[in-house]
Amino acid sequence: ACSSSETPTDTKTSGAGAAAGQKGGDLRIYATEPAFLLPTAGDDMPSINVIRQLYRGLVKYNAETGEAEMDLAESIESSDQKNWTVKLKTGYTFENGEPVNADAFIRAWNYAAYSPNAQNNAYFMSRIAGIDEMSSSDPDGDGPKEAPEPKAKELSGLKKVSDTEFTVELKDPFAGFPVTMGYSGFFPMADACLKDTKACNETPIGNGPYKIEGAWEHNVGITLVRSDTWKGDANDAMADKLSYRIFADDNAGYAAYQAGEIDVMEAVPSARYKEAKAQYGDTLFEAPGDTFTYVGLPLYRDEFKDKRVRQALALSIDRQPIIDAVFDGRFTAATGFVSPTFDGFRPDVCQYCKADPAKAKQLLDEAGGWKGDKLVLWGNAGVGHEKWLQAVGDQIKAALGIDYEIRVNLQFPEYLATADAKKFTGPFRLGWGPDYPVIETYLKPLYGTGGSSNNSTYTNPEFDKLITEGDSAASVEEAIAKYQAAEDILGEDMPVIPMWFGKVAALYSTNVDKFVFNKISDVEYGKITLKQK
Amino acid sequence: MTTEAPVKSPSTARFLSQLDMTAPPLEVRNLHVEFHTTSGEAHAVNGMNFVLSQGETRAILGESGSGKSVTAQAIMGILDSPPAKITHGEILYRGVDLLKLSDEDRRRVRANHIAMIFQDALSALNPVFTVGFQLGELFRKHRGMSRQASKAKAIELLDMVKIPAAKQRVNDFPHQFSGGMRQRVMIAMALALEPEILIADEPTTALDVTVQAQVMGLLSELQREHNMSLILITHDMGVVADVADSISVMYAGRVVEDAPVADIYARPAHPYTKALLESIPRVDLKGQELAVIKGLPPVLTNIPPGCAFHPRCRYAKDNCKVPPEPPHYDVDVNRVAACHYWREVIES
Amino acid sequence: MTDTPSKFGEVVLETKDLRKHYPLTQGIVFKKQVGAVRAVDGVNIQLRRGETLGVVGESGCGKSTLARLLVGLEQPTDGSIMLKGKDLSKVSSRDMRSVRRNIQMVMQDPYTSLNPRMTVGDIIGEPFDIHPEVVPKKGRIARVRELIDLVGLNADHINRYPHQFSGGQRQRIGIARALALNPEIIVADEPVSALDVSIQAQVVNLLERLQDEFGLAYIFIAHDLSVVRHIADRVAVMYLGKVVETGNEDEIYEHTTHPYSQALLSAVPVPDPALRGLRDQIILEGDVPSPANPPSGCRFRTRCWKAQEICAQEEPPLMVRPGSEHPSACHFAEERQVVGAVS
Amino acid sequence: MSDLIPSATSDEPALQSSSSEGAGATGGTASLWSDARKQLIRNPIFVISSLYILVVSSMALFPGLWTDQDPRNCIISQSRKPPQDGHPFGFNILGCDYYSHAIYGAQPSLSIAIGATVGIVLIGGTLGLLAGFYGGWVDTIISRVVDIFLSLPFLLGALVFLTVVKVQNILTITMVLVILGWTTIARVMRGAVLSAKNLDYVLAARSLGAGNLRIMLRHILPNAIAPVTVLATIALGSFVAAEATLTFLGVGLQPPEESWGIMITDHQVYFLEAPWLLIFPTTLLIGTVLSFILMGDALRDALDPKMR
Amino acid sequence: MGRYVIRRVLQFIPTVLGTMFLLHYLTSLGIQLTGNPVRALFGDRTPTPAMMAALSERLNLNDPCLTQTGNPCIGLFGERLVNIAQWDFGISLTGQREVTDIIGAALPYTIRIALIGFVFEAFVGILAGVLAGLRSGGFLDYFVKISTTLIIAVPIFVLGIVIREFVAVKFGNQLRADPNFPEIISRGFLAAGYKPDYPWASLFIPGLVLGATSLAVTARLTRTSMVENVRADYVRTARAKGLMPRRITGVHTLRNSLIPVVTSLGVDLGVLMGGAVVTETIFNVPGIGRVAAQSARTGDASVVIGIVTLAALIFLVANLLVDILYAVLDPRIRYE
Ligand SMILES: Nc1ncnc2c1ncn2[C@@H]1O[C@H](COP(=O)(O)OP(=O)(O)OP(=O)(O)O)[C@@H](O)[C@H]1O
Ligand SMILES: Nc1ncnc2c1ncn2[C@@H]1O[C@H](COP(=O)(O)OP(=O)(O)OP(=O)(O)O)[C@@H](O)[C@H]1O
Ligand SMILES: [Mg+2]
Ligand SMILES: [Mg+2]
Repeated sequence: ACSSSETPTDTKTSGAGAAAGQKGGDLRIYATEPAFLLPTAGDDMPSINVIRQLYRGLVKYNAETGEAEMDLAESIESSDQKNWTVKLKTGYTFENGEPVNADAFIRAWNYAAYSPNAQNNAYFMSRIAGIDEMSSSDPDGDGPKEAPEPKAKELSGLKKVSDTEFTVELKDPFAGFPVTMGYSGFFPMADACLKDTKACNETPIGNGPYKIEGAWEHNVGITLVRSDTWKGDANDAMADKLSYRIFADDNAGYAAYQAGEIDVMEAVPSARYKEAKAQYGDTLFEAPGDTFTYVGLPLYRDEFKDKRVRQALALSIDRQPIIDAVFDGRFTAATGFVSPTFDGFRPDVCQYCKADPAKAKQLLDEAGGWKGDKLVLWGNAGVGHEKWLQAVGDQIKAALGIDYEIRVNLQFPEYLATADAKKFTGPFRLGWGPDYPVIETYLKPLYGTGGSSNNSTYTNPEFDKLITEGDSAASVEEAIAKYQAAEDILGEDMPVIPMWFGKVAALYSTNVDKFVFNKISDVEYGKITLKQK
Repeated sequence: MTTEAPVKSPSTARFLSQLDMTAPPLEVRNLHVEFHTTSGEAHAVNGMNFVLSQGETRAILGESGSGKSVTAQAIMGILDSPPAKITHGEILYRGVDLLKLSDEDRRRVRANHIAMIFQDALSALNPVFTVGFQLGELFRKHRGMSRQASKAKAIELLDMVKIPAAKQRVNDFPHQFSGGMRQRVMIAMALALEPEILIADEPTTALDVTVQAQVMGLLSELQREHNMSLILITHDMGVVADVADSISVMYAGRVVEDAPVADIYARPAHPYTKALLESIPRVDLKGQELAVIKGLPPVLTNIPPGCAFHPRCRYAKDNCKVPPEPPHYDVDVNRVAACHYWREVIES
Repeated sequence: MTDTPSKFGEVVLETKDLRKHYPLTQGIVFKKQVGAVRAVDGVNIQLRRGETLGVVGESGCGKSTLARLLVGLEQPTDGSIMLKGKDLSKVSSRDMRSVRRNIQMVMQDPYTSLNPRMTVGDIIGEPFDIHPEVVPKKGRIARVRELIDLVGLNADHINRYPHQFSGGQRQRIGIARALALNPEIIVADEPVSALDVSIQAQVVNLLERLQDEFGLAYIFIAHDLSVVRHIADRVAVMYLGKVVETGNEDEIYEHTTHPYSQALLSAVPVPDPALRGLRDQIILEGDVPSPANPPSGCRFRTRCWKAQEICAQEEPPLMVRPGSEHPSACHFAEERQVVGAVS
Repeated sequence: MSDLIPSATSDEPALQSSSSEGAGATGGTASLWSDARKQLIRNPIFVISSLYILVVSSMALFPGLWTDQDPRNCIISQSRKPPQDGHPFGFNILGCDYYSHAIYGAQPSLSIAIGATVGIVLIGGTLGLLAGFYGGWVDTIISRVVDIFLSLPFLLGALVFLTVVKVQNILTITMVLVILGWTTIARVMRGAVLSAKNLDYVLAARSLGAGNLRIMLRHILPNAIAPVTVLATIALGSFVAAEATLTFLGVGLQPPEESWGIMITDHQVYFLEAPWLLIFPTTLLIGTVLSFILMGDALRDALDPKMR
Repeated sequence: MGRYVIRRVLQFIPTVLGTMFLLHYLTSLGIQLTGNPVRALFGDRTPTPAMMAALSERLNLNDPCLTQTGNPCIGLFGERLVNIAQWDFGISLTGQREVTDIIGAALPYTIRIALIGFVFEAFVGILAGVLAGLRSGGFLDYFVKISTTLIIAVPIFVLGIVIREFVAVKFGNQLRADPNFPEIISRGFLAAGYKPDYPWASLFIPGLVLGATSLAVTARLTRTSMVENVRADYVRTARAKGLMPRRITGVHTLRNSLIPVVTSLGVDLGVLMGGAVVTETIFNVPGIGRVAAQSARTGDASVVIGIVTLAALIFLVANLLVDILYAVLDPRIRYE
């Protein structure tokens, strides 16, 4: 999940075709400062955008269809969806000459999972058996006692078979396992890299189509040049050079684009969208996205316990005018709980996700009317949520006659702490981005009992059961059917009010010959070709 | 002091050729100066007249605000204008009207021909430059001397005004000198280019009597040595009595009495002069009650019509209260008084 | 000072060996005293009822410091001030206020000594705010008007601000303020030196008139020896924090014995051109030494034409010496007529 | 306060010298305020800026006088419509009437500015007065504290304070402005008091037996107030601008509060598409800041005899 | 003079300690009031306690005093001082880099932009001030007065954005369309923000924006100071000495008028270094101001504290130097 304090904006969709253009040129890319360039640590979009060019993993996503394809893996197979065997292609090396073998993956995953290493992507290892022994918690919270050393330093679920083969044992069956392997958190790492992660973070030792030139110039830029050790698809490195220029403010980035200093800007500042569309319509790439914005409902509060109240609230909101007014139409109004770009998406799952004030009023009356005080709408501070929340509040007030107020004074850290502590007193805005291209990524963490981001505290045994069945289904198709059944339950229970999904709006310059967008893994910078002079 | 060959530009030469060395060094005729203020035009000088002859010491005497300094600055050509404006009159230096000269010529007259000493030497010296720099500057800018030569000159000047250890002190800043020494530095600066005329604007008012005696002694000594004409501006009748040859008494921007020094003290011809003399206590006499000039000096934006002194005058009659102001009556040779009733005054 | 019988009343103010040293400190964290400016260094004076004591001396000799000590603006470093027989250092702070009422001050500069934000009435009435016991609240305005009238101003001007008055008028306001508490003593620190000659006489006359009317005693500080001669009954000549000669007006001006006093008097210009070049002028060399580092022995010796070895070693006490009738602090005190003397 | 109040701090030498002048030396001083008043009403700049401020203050105090629309009454379909009949400033993003927004926006902006100014004058004034009056260790301590607060760069300091308190409302922003702004007043006040405390009339009051309190309140304060007034006026303007800048940095007022700062920040990105959304609040804001600064300038000129 | 310098340096120590304590206390209080900032790193995914603990330890956020609201955390402050004395300002929350590295990388940019702003401010400001001061009440005086007031009145971010969009982008694009136009101007000086290819030229406009406010202040201060000095007695003396008007202005008046200006410029250099928050954000200059603003928003306490400490230090040092400079320029102080 990419945690975003911003209004979820854009991300992925399939891009243009893959007909090979000409190689060469310097592709100048708008970027924001990555947190890390270590695959095990970088979990934010800016980091991943760079890591994907420096490193490659077992699986990649097809640039056109988004489908998972083997990359460094020869095959990933399982009979029970619990024990997986990974076979590797040979001949791949890291930049320093080390081979990309089973050890390269095992050592990276162990490093990520070991809690004292405090790697952000530890979370992704949590399906692998033995993860619980890799972490230990402080017995007295923040108290004086230090947390003891975890029991194990290696995941018991990872077994090397040979240099080109290893096995993975999961805690619970999960049919989507191979598909998730395209995520950058699962990329391999060189031994030299782990020996000095600090240095490796600054000058990564990758195994991908590009390598770093010089070192990471923090807050200024990162320059990648084509790697000569890359044995994979030669078309993965079309431009000679990828120059990421780091911006702190997207308006500044947009100005640089306008001044012709940038070739690709993957996210147009939302307020400049209309202007950009008018001015650069020809080089504006648009596609549906997968970031999800919702208004969570605090089910731990009495006034939200009745599902008719929740349905009524959802029915009072008319999304499209808000999207048009506040976001220049840059979102797709949500009609369900999973992204339209995903396999298994169905339109109109949520029958309460369209405006019907009359029905809303009726449902509320049936539920015995509104029992709370003023409706408090929560949002985190400083990023403009108040605007659309105000519109939402106005619509609820108009439909149901419930007066509202807006609380948008908490900065994101504290806002999240409030969420963790279940202290929201009314509907709260939150966003969600998928971790892997399986619709489960939108369901279990958000609505599963005890889910990592189940801020509404929704719990429904039937929903949980369907998810578990889906996880251990024999095929992805079967799994999707189960997940869809679970989504239907949400459509009735309405633990949250889905608002909208992002839309990708990426700008590229007239220097760009072919722009390539991958609906799963975002802009394929390596595959973009430049007009040759 | 030896003078190096002055750098003479053609225009300087032209200016020098205009001078009439037989004319008196300085003559001021019917000078009028106004200040533009928020409350109207202040008539600071209203028809100032006097003649300064060769080697003479002329005292200009008057109360605070009577226009003494303004007159001096007008002669030097250093009035701030705006707000000041010379509306009338002539200032003749050796027969040449300074007011008609070009700025450049006017500038050359300063320090070279006419120099000036100010009352408050501490603020009149630039606090951030050494005394040597400020003295030497004159030689460098007017005589084109080198830094070193001008410094030697500066030391010579400090010696001349009897500043001990001149060699060392030439590198000191003004604030490191005592009041008397500062005033002597000012004198040195004024005399540096050997001007013909020196204007001293209350040179000793800020000093103690013992120091005043030193400075006045030095000043008259140097005046004699250099055969300068001196305009001594003061309000101290004692100092004047000691050094002046003739006196112009000013009241409200106008000379009310102009006479040789002995005559004025013995037989004042203007009621203002007379009252002034009666109102000062004397150290050599244990006097009775002091005479008082009633009332206040006039406000310069609103000078009484007729004789400006009439509201305070015990001789005033009706004709004093209406324009025109009393003319300068010839009381004696070299002696004038601007009072209709000067005879009564002189006799009482 | 000798207790010669006097036409004046009893002694109202007396100082005994009064000293004020301003410490000179050095050091960065811990300041240590490295010396002192001996602004007033052992001054003994006496003032009788109805008498005027003139204090003269060059700039920096400690006249103002003495004045400030007398009115309690500064605490003496040493020595004592006896006000009507009471030692001020021993008076309890509660009594101090009422004792202090007896001695008031007139400042030098009439332009800065009046608060520009207060009306004349407020300024003259302020003493009553501070000492409410003097005049009952009801009577105050009347009393203020009375005072204004007394110093020769128009009582209708009570609500005007100081800037609406001329220098001389302002000085009268200052005098009225000093008179408000009915003091017996007024310390006037150069009350006329900021005034024009024509105005100066008005104020001097006023002070004399008030003295006659109320039997006030004045300490009259000035550097203009002519004014002092005019107004003072007795004169103290100060040099570098010390009184070098004291006596009545005639003794000091006509029979001065201390070389410094002689030089000082001779330097005063006399407004009479007839005397030009005839007066016996003594021109002193050099400047006044720093009070932080006064010369040993006699402080005047560095500028004195009579100085001998003894002057450097022994400080001459202020006492009556043979051949003269008034005290003088010179080993070689000798009468010499300088004022009006025609040599 | 790097970007914002340097006008105040750096002009200080001039101010201080004016204060010593104002408090003493010249005879003209006395008439300081009355002369100043005379000069001010004849100064067109002063008159115009006061009128402007009067207008803006009336918006803040009585918004009802200027508009009868509720700024919170929005029709989302009107989003970003240009100025038109009945809606002279057009509509904002949410389709709210922008004119009434601008009117109601005056209040938070001015409340913060006035509150902060009162705060700095009270705190800075008091501490400056104490430091200047008592001298010695009181002065040492206060001066060091002033140094400490002065060394915090204004915007960075505000960022730190506001991210610490987390709550960004009129009160906290005012407080932060006070915390970072009081030092300038304290310094000027201290300077003014130092030059006032040894003036003759203060000594005169002392010799009459006046106590410290009386001397401070009746004699020193009224004469030290002129430079403080000038500085406070200028600071007032700077604070109006500071509120907007803090909002731009994301630590300013939070909606649904409506301040000019919020209006400018929210709409700066639309300035090509819907320029009026930026122009109206910016003009109002700049006008206010300008008026206060010009007013302070005029006051300074009027109160400082040397500037005439 | 030497004594004076030593005294100023000694006075400097408590101020620095006080400033650092103030910052320390503020950030501690921030954590005490709003909880462990590590939590925010995980966004909408709740981290496991083990992860939280591991990160908190690494970031030195596990001191128990940070959970007691109001506790000044003296112990932690002591540790911090010891660390700072060893040039260790801790590590950042996001990215976990050494704060000293972050500052070290960012500082050169800030120094550059501050220098540009400073030179601009000093030259143009003084020139405008002198011209206005010489003819006080004249047209130029009014012009300088109005334009400087306007600059001060416009919030710097509005100014910055307008200049970026209209000068750098709109106007720049026109120039860039012309291939014959020198690139250093069209792509360097008129870049839309900091551009690594033109490390100095592209900082020119940001520098001007940064220096604008100070420029206005400098111009006004110079003017005031000039107006005061053109009527000074010693200027009158210089005139009486028959000096050329140019020398009277250039040497006698200016030298004295510049004393307060030079000292205020010195302080400005410190202010500029710490005041680049807005300008750096708008023009994407990777200097300490931009980093600080970003870090403050993410609650990255050690970075903010490091930068603000640095800015405060620079400011204090600038002040110290200014005081000494003042003594050098004004002999009346030097010989006290
Ligand atoms: N710059 C000025 N602006 C307005 N009025 C001025 C200015 N300079 C001088 N005056 C006025 O001109 C009048 C004469 O001043 P001047 O300095 O000549 O007096 P003075 O006789 O030298 O007095 P003093 O004995 O006090 O030096 C005074 O009333 C003064 O107020
Ligand atoms: N507060 C002070 N601290 C240190 N030294 C002081 C202080 N006040 C006065 N002095 C010094 O004490 C000496 C005497 O000063 P005082 O003001 O009494 O002289 P004065 O005789 O009144 O001189 P003037 O005629 O100039 O008024 C001077 O050297 C002065 O510098
Ligand atoms: Mg004069
Ligand atoms: Mg004195």
